[in-house]
Formats: sequence, structure tokens, C-alpha cells
Amino acid sequence: MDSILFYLFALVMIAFGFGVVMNRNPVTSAMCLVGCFLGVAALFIMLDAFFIGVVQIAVYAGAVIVLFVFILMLLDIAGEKRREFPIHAIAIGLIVAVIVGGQIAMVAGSLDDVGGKFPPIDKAAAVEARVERGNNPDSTINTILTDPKKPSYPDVHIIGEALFTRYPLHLQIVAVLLTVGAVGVVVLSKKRLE
Amino acid sequence: MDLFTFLSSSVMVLVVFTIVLTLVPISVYLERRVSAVIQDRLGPNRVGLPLTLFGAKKDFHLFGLFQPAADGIKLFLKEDHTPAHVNKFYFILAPALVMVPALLSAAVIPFGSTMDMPFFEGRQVQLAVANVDIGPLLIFAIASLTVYGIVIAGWASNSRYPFLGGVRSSAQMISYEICLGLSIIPVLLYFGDLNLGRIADQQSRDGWLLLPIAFGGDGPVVDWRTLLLLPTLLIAFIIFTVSLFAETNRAPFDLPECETELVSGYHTEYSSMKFALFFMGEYAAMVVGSALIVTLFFGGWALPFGLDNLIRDPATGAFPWWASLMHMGVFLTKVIGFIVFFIWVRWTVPRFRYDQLMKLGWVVFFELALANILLAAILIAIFG
Amino acid sequence: MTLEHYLIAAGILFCTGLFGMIVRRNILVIFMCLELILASATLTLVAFSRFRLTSGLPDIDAQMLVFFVITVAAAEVAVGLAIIVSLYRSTQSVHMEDLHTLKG
Amino acid sequence: MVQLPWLLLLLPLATAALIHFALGGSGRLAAWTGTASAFGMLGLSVSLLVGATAEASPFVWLETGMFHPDLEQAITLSLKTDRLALSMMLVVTIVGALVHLFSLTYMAEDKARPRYYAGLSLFLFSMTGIVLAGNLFMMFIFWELVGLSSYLLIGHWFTKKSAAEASKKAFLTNRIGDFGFLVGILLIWGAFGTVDFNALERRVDLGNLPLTGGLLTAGILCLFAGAVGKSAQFPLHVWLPDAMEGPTPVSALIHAATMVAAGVYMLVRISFLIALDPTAAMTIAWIGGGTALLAALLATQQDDIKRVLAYSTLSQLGYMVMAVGLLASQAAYFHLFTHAFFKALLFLGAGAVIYCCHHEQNIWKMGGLAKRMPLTFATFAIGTACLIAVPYVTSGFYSKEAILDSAYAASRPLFWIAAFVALLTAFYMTRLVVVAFLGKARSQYARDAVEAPTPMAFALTCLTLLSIVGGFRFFAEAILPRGFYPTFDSPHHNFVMAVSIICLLAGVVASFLLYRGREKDPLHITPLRRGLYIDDLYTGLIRLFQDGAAAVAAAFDRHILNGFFLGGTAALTQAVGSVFRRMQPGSLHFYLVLAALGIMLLIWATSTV
Repeated sequence: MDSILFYLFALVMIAFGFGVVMNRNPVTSAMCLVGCFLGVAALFIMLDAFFIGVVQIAVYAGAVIVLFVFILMLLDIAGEKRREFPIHAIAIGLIVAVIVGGQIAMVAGSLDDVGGKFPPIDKAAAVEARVERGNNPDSTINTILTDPKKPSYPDVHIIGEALFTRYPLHLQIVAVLLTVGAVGVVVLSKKRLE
Repeated sequence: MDLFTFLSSSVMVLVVFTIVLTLVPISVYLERRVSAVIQDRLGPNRVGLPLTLFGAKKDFHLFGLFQPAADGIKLFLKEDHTPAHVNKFYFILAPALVMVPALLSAAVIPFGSTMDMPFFEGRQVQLAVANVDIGPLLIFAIASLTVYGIVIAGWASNSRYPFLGGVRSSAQMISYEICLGLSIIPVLLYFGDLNLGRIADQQSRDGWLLLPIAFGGDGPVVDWRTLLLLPTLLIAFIIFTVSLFAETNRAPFDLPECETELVSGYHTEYSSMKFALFFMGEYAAMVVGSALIVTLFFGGWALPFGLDNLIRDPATGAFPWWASLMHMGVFLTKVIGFIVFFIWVRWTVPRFRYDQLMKLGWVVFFELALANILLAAILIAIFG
Repeated sequence: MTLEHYLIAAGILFCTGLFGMIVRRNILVIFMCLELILASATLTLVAFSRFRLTSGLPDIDAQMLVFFVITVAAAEVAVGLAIIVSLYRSTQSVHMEDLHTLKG
Repeated sequence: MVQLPWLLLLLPLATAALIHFALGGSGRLAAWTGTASAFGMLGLSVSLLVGATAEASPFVWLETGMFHPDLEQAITLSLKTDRLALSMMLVVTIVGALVHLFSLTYMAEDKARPRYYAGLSLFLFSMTGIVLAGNLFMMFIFWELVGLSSYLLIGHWFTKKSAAEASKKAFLTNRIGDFGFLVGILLIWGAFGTVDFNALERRVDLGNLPLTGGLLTAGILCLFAGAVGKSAQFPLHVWLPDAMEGPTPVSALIHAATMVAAGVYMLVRISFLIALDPTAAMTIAWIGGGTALLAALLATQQDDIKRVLAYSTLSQLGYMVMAVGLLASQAAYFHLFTHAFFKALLFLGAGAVIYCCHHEQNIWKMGGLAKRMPLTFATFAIGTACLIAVPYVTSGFYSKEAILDSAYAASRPLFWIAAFVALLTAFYMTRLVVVAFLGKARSQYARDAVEAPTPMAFALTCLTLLSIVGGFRFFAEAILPRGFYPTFDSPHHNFVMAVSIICLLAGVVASFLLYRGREKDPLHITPLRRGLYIDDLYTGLIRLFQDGAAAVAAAFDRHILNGFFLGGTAALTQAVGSVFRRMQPGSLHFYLVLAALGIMLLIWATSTV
């Protein structure tokens, strides 16, 4: 069952990825990008990264590509007529992509079974390790982890905990970065004042 | 995954789709009747069984309840005209892109309580398609895809007014998604959970979020900590509801299809069943939005004042099957109440100007929601 | 499913993106291909995180990295698109071969 | 669990934010909110002092990387709530609350009241932070905040050019001191590995210091530089008289309990460090004594009622710093404590006079106010009595005796300077009272003056009571840390007291004879009126160095940098560039292929090793 789903989503992802590259019309490329990201998000969810998967959909599919589509519509860029796929570029691109792909496959194949075959999540061991690190055994996350009714592990809670206890400074830096980005975009896209 | 889970999930999918799709014509009907009441008219009351044709004394009207059926038939039978200048593929794809996310996001909403199955001893079923731990996030993620349908419709129509409608809509939806997401953070902080099923369950024990009175085992209880948080939750509720109006393109924020300026916005060029899909998508989004509001703020399927505590099975926390069905009825009643509220607002509040809309979103709600989060976090950190 | 499967899938996506970046001439599409490459990188990170359990749970640090990457990527896209818009305003083209002002 | 010290710290910040962000439109509401918050702080600090649990858990603000194995890697926000801090808090909040109360009428006409009250609350927040700070870093943060909020408040009437200039001057002058302070903190941090007061004290008790000799002296003096800036010691004293451009209640707050007190408070906090090095201690003592003398001399020739008080503050601060330098920080702190009350009283009294004379500040245009404003006169006279240390009945007497006692024991020259300053103090304060309150009215405003309104009178009365009882054993011992109240049992005590009483009488009599019934100032000593030309000297120095440095830099830039380095390098770069330019075809795809080749090489290099 799992492997069927994996092949399905991987196929969706790669097929739509090809769609992005191969389509003459940039709007179609953008829509294919949405499909590709939905596939990526599905793979994330298969890897038990629910939060990251949903963020991938909400941020990329929901906001980033809308921006792309918005810009495409704003600039009214239709499909391109000229010189879109020059032969020499395709040749070079193919050579480069195949070589890099082969290298990646070789590296991936030479990994001697890191983690083995989809290791199961061990919530009891996690609670034990957390208590050993000085975590209160009755803290919220520990109780959720040991809750027998929970089908999956509480990755939103754990990400939240990590974010606000171990990475608060990084979070603040990213916040500043986003603010700077927003200001930068406004300044860049403002019409020049004479 | 055993057969039982598979079957029960499939049945739930059918039930949820049926509920949402049935609610759509009901709300169309309500839209007509309520607007008529508000404008002091009668509204549609004549469509019915033409019994006089068969010699009876009177036609069978039943308050015009057959009007939605007539509407549906009309939409089916109209000519499905596709203008020559459009981009065909996207023109056909767009209505589906509006409809699908609305239906998908209904999957995580708990339509009823956890039910003890009557014929399968010891089995319990949660009356929701997917009982996931990231409910509201998933709804936001999927709902944010709705904008593609509208943008693509506007762009593929290859004509001025739809294009403007699409542009307006995408800007509006992206802007209000932020307020929508920020506004419910206090609520999620309060619950400490993202699972909508458990959120509703908690409200059935402690009273609704905005009506925190619960008669538990030891007599009436009003939790003063919740009372202290109540103002922030109320602000969250207001921002959330108003933003939802903007997200679903409902009046007074229906600028993408504002007929006095844009003919009828992004679906100007559409007719027949494609138009009907847009129409249904809008109403389905409204239904799902109402369901989300009800689940987060008004206890979902829960009875008020913690009355559920009297019938709950104390060991498993599940309910007998008749109680679960009653809960489903309670939930639908609340949702329909909210739909009526949506309709009421549409026919009483005049439309905003586009700059007013953007200003409201970015200048008022955005800051208010941020301040609200801060306030709620401080209150919870000190007293929680 | 083993880690290899996920790495190979991500690798194919990476190569697709790289190929697209080399082949396409529309700067917006090149930008989209860049996003493909980024997505493949995040996929490998999440896969590593899942297959490298630390005390029973997926290695959350990798997911934090993905979270920050997604956040930064959102900012990057916004700024990048703003640059493309102003580029379009000054040259009336998004075609790479028309954009060679920086040629030495 | 609500921790009262944190609440005490955050209350004024929250008030400032509330006023600034929410109550910007309503001056009345802002005023009452600010006042209520100040009284709330007073209540909190009283309850902390009388025994509410003062536990405050520290909060790790940020963790740094590993600069050095001995250094702390966390910068912690921790509160030190010992008796010293709590008694200081009491002084700060009493004066703060009464200043708020006083401002209700004094600032009633002002258009920008929300800004004013937000500034006051911010000021109280910063001061609370300094007082409660558990380590030097945190103190430095709030040190800077005090600088900022004083800038805002002194420049409250920023449309007036002199006020804007004064606030800028105060800020910049303080920067110099703060720079020294920061250097000092880093030096201490680098040497001791910690800046926490408790940890530092433990380390000092252990002996075998990591910092000795000249470096130790330098470190202490650098820390002292911070106090020089904030407490306006020579040579950075120039900002304080100009700061009188701010509203009078603000002057009362700055001079009595907050900003200038911060410097002395900090010195008392680190007195265990100062005691380590006699050289540094002596330097501090002499700077303090010098400032006291200089300021007292300047005060004798001021015409502006607030400037007289400003110079007297300088002189009293000089006393305190001198006492710290003479390793009698208990006496210094005791004087800080009593001085806060009567100096606030004097400033608020001056404020009442100014308010009732339609913002006339020149004492030669007042006169005869004693009859028209009897209550104000009475309270002002009591404040003056405290300042010139009338024996036995005033608080100032006890604290000043403590300082003089320790000065006599430690350094004779400084003792005689201090005695002379006491004489001058009596002289100029008597002059102020005689000219402003006695005699005949010398202007229409003074003739029309009426008694101050009720809230002002209430604030003045409260402070009068505190000024009197502040020095009494039963009151002061209840508040001050154990062992800070002087014992007066030294063998030379009687001699010291005799000297100080003689000085007091001499000063009062001389001034009374000289100024009674005069219409104009009989003395006119220009150097003293112009602040011994120190301001002019600074302006000249700055001009000289700035212009000189600019000329040198310009010449260097023009001829050496531009002519040789830039010209030569440019030619070289152009030559090299023309070679490399051919490698830049300007095509993104070319670069992309290069990047892909790079990736291939990278994978190849890392996977085969």
C-alpha cells in the first residue's frame, strides 16, 4: 500500500516537474508547478512530516505560485514563439542533467542503508530520552506522546517546541528577513518618483 | 488498514459530500427567502407540483421548496456556450478548481461525535472523513488553492472584466488569508491542539468557546480563566468571521464579481453547468466556512452548557449511536444558522470600495489580530 | 520504502529543474525551475530526517531547516519577482537573450 | 506564578506602551493612567520592602557562541532584589509618583500630554531596570534606555531650539560616559568571565584576582566613566544645567531620584570593586570633590531658579561620588537617599513658583513670594534647610555629617574642600530664598502670584514630611540596608560637626547681609556666570580637532589615497579587467552550465574520497 502511494506521488511530482520544463505557456508551467508541489507535500506527509507538508502547500502552492501567476497575468506574457527550445541548449542540458543524475544515483546507491527500511517511530523511547534530558515527565508533549489514542506522533507540538526553545534567535532573524523582504519588494516595485 | 476502517471512511466520504452538496441548494433557497423577507417581499413560492393539471383543486407549493430543483434543471438545460476567444483548456479547468478545494476541506470537519457502532461491538467511529492533527492548517492550505480557480477563470476568459475580477480576487484572498490565519491563533493557543475533533470534544465537556458554561458532574461551572480570555476570543471570532466573508467573496466583500463595476466579474463569460460550478463552489465554501466557525467557536456538534456530559460513556468518551445522530443534527442546525447569518449580512450591508477593503484587511485586522495574539499569549502565560 | 527511493526521486526532480534552467529562455520559467530544485533539496532533507531517528523520533532539526528554507524561499520569490517586474519595465522583455546588459 | 519584581519592572513599560499606542488622543486619560501606574509601582515597591516575597527567576535572553572557555555563554536578564535595590526602588517610586501627581496640574495646559506621560513611564521603567539589574549587561541596557528617555523628556518642548539643543547635548555627553562604561563592562567580563553582581562579589571574596595593577585601575575607572556621564561629574557635567530646558517635574525626577542617582547607585553597587584599588578610589574621590567645589562656585552666580538648583545637585552628587571614592559608600548612599527627597521637594517647589509666576524663572524678577505663597515658601524653606544641613532637625544634616566624618578620616584636603562647599551651599541657597521669596515683588507676575493648586501642594507637603524624617534613625533604618545608617561615634565627630555648623552659619549670615533688600545682584563675576568657560573650551576643542583632523584627512585622501593608491590600482585593475572581461559573455545559461560543472566536480570529489 505504502509503496503504491509512494510511486504514485513520486510519479505525480516528477511528471508535473517535466510539465514545468516542457510547456511553452508559462501559465501552464506555473500550474504544473502547483501539481508538483502537491506531490512533494504528499511525499512529506508520507514521511510523517505533516506540518512541513501542510506548510509546503500553504506557502508554495497557496501563496508563492499565486504570485507567479499574478505576475504572469500582470505582464501578460503569452506563450513564446521564438527560440524557446534551441537544439544546442537541449543537448547541453541533457548531457549535464544525465551526468548529474547518474552521480546522484551512484551516491544514493552507495549509502550503506542509513536507517534501514523505514524505521518505525518509537514514542516510548522518545519520552524516555526527553525525561532523561531533564524534561518534566508530565509536560504536555510527553503526555501527548504517551496518549494511546493518538494515531500519529504530534509533530506540530514538537516542531513548535523546537522552534521556540532551541531556535528562537533563528526565528527572529527570519522574521527580520521577511520584513526586510517586504519593504524591499515595495521599494522595488514602486514606480519611480520623478 | 482493516476492512471496517476502509468501509467506515468510505461511508463518511459519501455522507459528508451529500451533506455539503445538499446544503448548497438549501442555502440558495434560503438566500432567496431571507432576502425576500428582508426586502418585505414574498420571494419564490410558486414552484411546486402542478396538481391542477391532473384535476386537483390547488397546486402543491410547500413554500416554493421546489425552487432549487427548478434552478438546477434550468442550469443543466441551458446552452453551454464557450466563447471563441478563450483559452479552452483553462476555461474548462477553472470551475473545477473552484469546486474541488471547497469539498476537500470539508474532509477534516467533525460532523458529529465519536459514535459507538450499533452492530459492531466495541467499535467506535469518529464522524469525520479524516481525523488529522492539523485540521485548521489543512483547511487553510487547501482553501488557499481556491484562488487558482478564480484567477485562471479570469485569465482564460481573455476579456477585460473577468480579468479585473480575477486580479482583484487573488489580491483580496491572499490579503485576507493572513488575517484568517492570524485571527484563530488565540483560539488554538487556548485549546493547545490542532485536531478539530478533539477541539469539539473539549467544548462538549467545558462548554462552547464563546459560551463557557458547563454543567459537569459537580454543578454549574464557569471557568474564570476562560472568562478572562473571552474578550480576545471574541475579537478572534469577529476578525475570523469578517475575513471569511472576504475569503468566500461574499457581500459586502464581493468585489471580484461586483456587477455594477465588472458586469459579473470572473464568471462573466461562463454559462450553464460551468457557471453552476462556480456558484456551487461559492456556496460550498460558505458551508465549510460556517462549519469551521461553528467547530471552533460554537462547540461544533456539542450541545450547550456541557449537557453532553450526561450521555457520554465515561470510559471511552464515545456516545450511543442515537446521540451521535442527534449531534449531527445539532451541528447542521448551527451551520444553517450561520448560513442565514451570512445571507442576512449580504442583504443588509452595502458593498465596500476596493481600497476600503484592502485598508480594512491590512491596516485594521492585521494589526488587531497581531495584538490579539500577543494579548492572548500574555494572558495564557500568566494565568493559564 | 527505503531512503534510496526518496533520494532518487529527489534526484530526478533536481535534474529536471537543472535541465529546465539550462534549456528555457523565459526568466520566469527559469525561476520556477529554481523552485523545483529547492523542493528537491527539501525533500531530501525531510527524507533524511525521517530515516535518521534520534531517540525514537524523526530528527527534528532537519525539519526545522526545511521550515526556515520555506520561509526564506517565500521572501526570495517575492524579491525575485519584484526584480523581474522592474526588469520588464525597463526592457519590455523577460527573454534571457535580450538581457545581456552585464556582458563584459 | 506572578513574580512581583518582574511585575514592578514591566508595569511602567506596559503603561508607556498603552499610553503611546492607545491613549494618544486623550491627554486627560493618559495623565490619569500614568499617575495610577506610578502609584501602583509605589504600592508594589512598598509591599516588596515590607516583606512580600521578592523572588524573581532569571531569564536567559540570548546565548552567545563560545568566545572563550571561561566566559559565560548566556546573557541573562536577572533581577537582584536585595535591600539596596528595594530601598532605592522605594525612593524612585515615591518621587516618581509625586512627580506624576505634580504634573497633573503643571502640565495640564500642555498639548502633548500623552507623549509626556509615556516618556515619564518609560523613564521609570528604565530606572527600575537599572535599580533591579542583577548584572552589568542588563544595567547597561537600561542605562542606555535612561539616556533615551531623558532625551525624550528634556526635549519635550522640542519646537524650542534651546530645548532641542539641550536634549541633544545631554544625549551626546552621556554617550561619552557610556562608551567608557561599555569598555569597562567588557574588561570586567573578559577578566572575570561574568558580569553578575553576586558572582563578581563571590569572585572578589575568593581573592587572587584575574585583573591586577594598571588594568584593574583602568577597568574601574572605565566603569566610573559611566557614572561620570550619568551623574554629571566633571568633566562631563555640562549637560546637566542645560537639561533645565525640560519641564520642571522632569527636572525634579532626573535630579532627585532617577538619572543622576543612577550613576551613584551604580558606584555603590560596584563598591566592592572600587575598594580593590586605592589609585582608582582616590581618583574618583578627587573628581567628586572637584565637581562639588566647581558646581558650588558656579551656583553662587546663577539667576535662573532652576539652574541654581541644578548646580546644587551637581555639587551634592560630587559629595556622594567623593564619599564612594573614600570607600564610604554607605554614607554616599545615605546621602543619595535623603537628597532625593529634599531635592525633589526643592524642584517641585521651584516648579510651583514658576507655574504661579507664568513661567518666569529669573529670581531677580520674583521677590516677596513668601506672603503670596505661604505654603510653597514654607516647604521650600524646609527643603533649603535640609540642603544646607541645619543641625538635628533635617535629614540632610545626618547624611552630610556622615560624609564629612568619613572625609575627615580618609583625606584632610578633601575634608576642607567639602567644608568649604558646605559654606558655599549655605551661601547660595540663602541667596535664592532671600531674593526669590523675601523683599518686595520686582515684576508684575510676582505681584499677581497666588498659592499653588491642591495636587501640587499635596505633593510638596508629602515631600516635606519625607525630607524631615528621612534622616531620622527610626525611619531610615527601617528602609536602608543593614549597617548603612551612620553611627556618629568617631573620635573626631565633635570637631567635624563644629566645622560644619560654623560653615553653615558663615554662609547664611554672609548671604543674608549681602542680598537682603537688593534690587540687582551686587556681585557680578563673569567667569562663574559663564561656567568657568568650560563649555566654550569644549566647543573650541571640538572645532580645533575636528577641523584639524578634517584637513589632514582631506590632504591624505586627495593626494595619497586618490593620487597614488586609487589611481595606480585603477590602472592595474583596468588592465587585468580587460583580460577577464572576455570570460563574461553575459549569458545566464553559460553561467548555469558552469555551475552545473561545479556541482559535478563537487559530487565527484566528495564521493570518491
